[in-house]
Amino acid sequence: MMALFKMLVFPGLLFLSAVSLFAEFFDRKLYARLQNRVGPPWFQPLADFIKLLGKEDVVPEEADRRMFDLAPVFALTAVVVAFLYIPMWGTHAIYSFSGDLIVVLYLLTIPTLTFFLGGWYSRSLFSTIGAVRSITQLFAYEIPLFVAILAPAMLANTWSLSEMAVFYHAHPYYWLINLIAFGVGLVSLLGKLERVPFDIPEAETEIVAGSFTEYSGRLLAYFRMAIDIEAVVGASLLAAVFLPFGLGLPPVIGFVLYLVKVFAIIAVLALFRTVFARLRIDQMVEFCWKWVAPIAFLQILINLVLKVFVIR
Amino acid sequence: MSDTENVKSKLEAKFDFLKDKVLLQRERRLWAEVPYDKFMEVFDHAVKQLGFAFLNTITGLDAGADLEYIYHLAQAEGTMLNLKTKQSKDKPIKTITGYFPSGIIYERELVDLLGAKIDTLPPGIRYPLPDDWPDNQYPLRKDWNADVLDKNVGGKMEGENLNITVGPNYMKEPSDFSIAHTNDVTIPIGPQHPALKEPESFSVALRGEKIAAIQLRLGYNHRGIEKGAEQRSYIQDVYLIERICGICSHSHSTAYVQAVEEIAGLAVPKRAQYIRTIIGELERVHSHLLWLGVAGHEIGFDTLLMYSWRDRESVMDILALITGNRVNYGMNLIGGVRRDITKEEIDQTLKVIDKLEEQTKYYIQLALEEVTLIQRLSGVGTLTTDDVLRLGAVGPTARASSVPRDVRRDDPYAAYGEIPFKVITDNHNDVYGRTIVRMLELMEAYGMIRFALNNLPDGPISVRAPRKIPAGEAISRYEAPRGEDVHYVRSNGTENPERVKVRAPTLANTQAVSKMLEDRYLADLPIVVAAIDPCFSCTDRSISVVSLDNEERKTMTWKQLRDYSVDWYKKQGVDFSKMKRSSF
Amino acid sequence: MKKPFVHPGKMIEFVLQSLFKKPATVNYPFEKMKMPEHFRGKLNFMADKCIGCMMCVKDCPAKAIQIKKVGEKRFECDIDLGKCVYCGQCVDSCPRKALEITPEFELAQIDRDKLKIVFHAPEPTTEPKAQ
Amino acid sequence: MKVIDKIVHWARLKSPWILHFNTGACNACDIEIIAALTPRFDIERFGVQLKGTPRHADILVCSGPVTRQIRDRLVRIYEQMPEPKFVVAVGTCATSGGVFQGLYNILGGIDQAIPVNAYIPGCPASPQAIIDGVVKLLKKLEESE
Repeated sequence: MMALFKMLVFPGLLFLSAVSLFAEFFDRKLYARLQNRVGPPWFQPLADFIKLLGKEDVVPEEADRRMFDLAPVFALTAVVVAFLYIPMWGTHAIYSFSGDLIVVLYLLTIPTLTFFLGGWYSRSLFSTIGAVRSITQLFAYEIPLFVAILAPAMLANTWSLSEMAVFYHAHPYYWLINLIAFGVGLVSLLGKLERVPFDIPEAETEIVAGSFTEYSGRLLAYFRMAIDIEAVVGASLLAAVFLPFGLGLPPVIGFVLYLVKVFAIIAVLALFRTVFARLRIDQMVEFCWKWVAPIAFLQILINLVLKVFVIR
Repeated sequence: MSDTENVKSKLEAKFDFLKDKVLLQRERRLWAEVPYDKFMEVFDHAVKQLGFAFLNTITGLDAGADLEYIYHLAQAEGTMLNLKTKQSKDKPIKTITGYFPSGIIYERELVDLLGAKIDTLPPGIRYPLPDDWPDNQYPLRKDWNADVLDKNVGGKMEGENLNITVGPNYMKEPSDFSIAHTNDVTIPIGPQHPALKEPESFSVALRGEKIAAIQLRLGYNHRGIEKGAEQRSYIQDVYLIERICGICSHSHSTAYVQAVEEIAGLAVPKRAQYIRTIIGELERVHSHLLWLGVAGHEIGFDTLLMYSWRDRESVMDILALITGNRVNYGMNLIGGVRRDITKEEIDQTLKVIDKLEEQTKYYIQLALEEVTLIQRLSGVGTLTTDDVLRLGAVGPTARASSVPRDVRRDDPYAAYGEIPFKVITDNHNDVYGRTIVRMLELMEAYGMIRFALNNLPDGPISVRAPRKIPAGEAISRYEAPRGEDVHYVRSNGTENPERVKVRAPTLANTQAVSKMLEDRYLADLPIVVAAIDPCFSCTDRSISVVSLDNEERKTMTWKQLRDYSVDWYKKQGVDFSKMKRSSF
Repeated sequence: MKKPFVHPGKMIEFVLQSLFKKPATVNYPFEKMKMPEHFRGKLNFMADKCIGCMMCVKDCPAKAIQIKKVGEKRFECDIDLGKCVYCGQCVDSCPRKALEITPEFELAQIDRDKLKIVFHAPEPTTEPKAQ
Repeated sequence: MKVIDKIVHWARLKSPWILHFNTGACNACDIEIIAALTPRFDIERFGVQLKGTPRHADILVCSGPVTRQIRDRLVRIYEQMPEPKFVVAVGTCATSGGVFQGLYNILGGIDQAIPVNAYIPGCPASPQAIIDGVVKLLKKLEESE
């Protein structure tokens, strides 16, 4: 019973949805304020979500009905499941096992794949181009992200997020070593969430709304929710991996600290999307492979050296 | 002897039948009527020997049994030669696209609106009339009546499943999109598309992310203003023509009233001239700030849109304060302006200008330094100086390719002869250069507004204009924010004009778009199109096709057309047979 | 081409300043906005001044104004706000200043017919116009 | 069930996403619509977002008289929008054809092609007037329930 509560209510689905909707509001409000305007009211993401649930679902005739319907549900499921393995406060996630880090990374790749599938099976031109761009972009940011997360895991000598938390709790200040990888993680997360400057797959002025062009109503609501949750889960992952400090605090303060970390990361992402122009797909891929990936490997090198000569 | 007189005497010396027939209307305006059998000779001489290297437009008129054509040619120094000729309605005239590739749209317009027959017009899609326009109906003919049209018929549906088709077969009409290779994906951009604030339709054949071919269908905004202007009085026309375009409304109405004033011989008071100039420059400020924001939006930089439009609001406030409306100011009147500028308004304007100048300096800094901005603008949409001269681009598009074409200096109107300013040029040849040109023009405009406000002459703001304008004709040029705007007006002594012809700057610039997009990415399309600051409501025409790849055209008719166009482009120095298929 | 000096995130400083400033947004429609005094909005017709010369009808570019004679020197005016382009030409054309332009701009309607407004002529019982 | 309906209705009023379509306008109304999105007026305060595709939109904001060439596109875009959907005609041209009435390529106001829920006259309708029109439409919807 408790497990079910944990999974569905707190800190599972319901809590996660609420935080995600608030995170979307936070992001949009901050974006608006950075642009010197007022921005949406606090309930805006919720209103958008409910409104979309209440709207007509239009499925294009040419679309593959089953894949078209399933893609958003897959996306939503994957991100919610991923959340269960991330420790929020303290050192333990709801579930954990010795390889959960890899599973989480894998689950976080699924939304991008569903964007591709959803776009591809819409059989619309803009959706198809958006879908192909999603996948192209995936290859650019995913490897740097994996490598960046590999670095702290190597240091902690484990593939489990919870065990990593234990390690960094035992060795405070070690997380400072991984700051370079944290930067790489932030950039990769921008790509994962398809935000400016990496919002190429849904570049409005080029391909309308990319993969989501044909989605409407309920299915669009699921997709939007999945992206919101992905943002929170991604930020939580970065917070857990790269900012593991203050883990021994009492639950309530620890929880607040966790939220502060997550929203700080979301704020940085919002700042990024305010001050940059969208790159082209070729520029994006070039940037990721020329700069981001080598920097991530540099971090690995540093950690290897430290591990061999200093930490043991 | 002035330059204009020089041209006149040269022309009269060369051709006997033009002896004492070249009319010098005023400084920089020459008119000559040539019988059609001699026309090409005179045209050739004017273009090749006398340096009339820019075709402003071609005006067509219905003259009973004949059609009258007026070719408006311009020299870099500002002199305009208007060559008139007449040809019977059922006899063809020769195309001049060999001299001016950009002339193709003006000729298409003659074909559609007047039923002119043009000898071997290069292939392309129709403009500016709808696809389902009935045959043999030419709206600009005097005996034509709109009653023949079915009130409830719109354009035909082209591409039934706009958003839900894959494959190159979408473009069923107006012309088969057969330039594209069969493996390409053809995507429609427009008429409703987030990158376009106005309806026009691009069909873009994509190979991977690269643009293989592009075709543009305009005319979604074609309303028939030129015909409407003939049916209304001069007073009503001021408001109708103002609404050709909401962004450069003052440009159009000023160009129009200037032409009418020239025919009527009205001496517009100095103060009115200055006020027109001030409004014109304020309009340039609002238009360039608007452009900066739109350009930012096209490359996903919405913050730039938000900030530049926030600052633009202060110009809008000033315009609303002075003219009484935010857009479509209604400031012009035949014979002057409708409202005076008061002392308080001057003070307030000066204050706003100072503030905007600060802000613009920041934007210039930003454009010079922000790395993602430079990445997206630099090297994109390249148009060399030669291309500009060949395709007849105008305004900031031309000036960013080192072509100092600016009517305000070359052919001053209103108070521009008395206000000091620099013509801004840049040698980047790309979208980045166009951004710099516009930003620096903003700085110039602030200076001009300040000068005009501080030196505003006293006196009346208008003279009384008659309702009936005496018979005559005039052509008026105006440097709109987007480039040169040309209005030709002919009057016949009644309350309604005989003919009003408008050549909007975007029409001249659309010619360059296909060229700029050659071998670029799809992602560059929005910004390249935005970079000419398009105003298709001004234009409502359609343009030609430039293709990178024309192998494997199968049908015979197309083969014919192809051979023709290959030859035709060869003459322009483009040889398709030597071009390689671009690969991604 | 010379590569310009680059500065990624040039705008960061500028946008962060905005966080501590009041937004540029006005609180319309909760607070009414004042348009400039001479803003061209809804037309107003003063029936007692009209002489029925029809100059306004003649010059209107949008056929938005109609003047009807309803009695001896009494004129009624129909203005279709859905056709009016708010140019103010009728005001300029009117020799007796019977038309004026007001800064009222909140003219939106759900019902198209409500945009057609009629200015009735003064009742004939009122004392015939002085002068 | 009643409560759910009420919640959905509330959400609908708070989240009107718009699609802007120019049916042959002179651009003046179009730039005023964009101006309504920018900091001075910022209609995101009311939850309005400008969307690029008809599938995402609730309100079709049209500007301009309907030209012959654009008419069928307008109808098709209207049909692509999911229910419930509303149409706002911005500007005098969209209301009646305005200054362009009687030109040969003009069919008249938006209501010549598709049903219109609110009219915002003005040439162009200023951003304030557009906000006023949208608010009036939302009020009307609020009452209709």
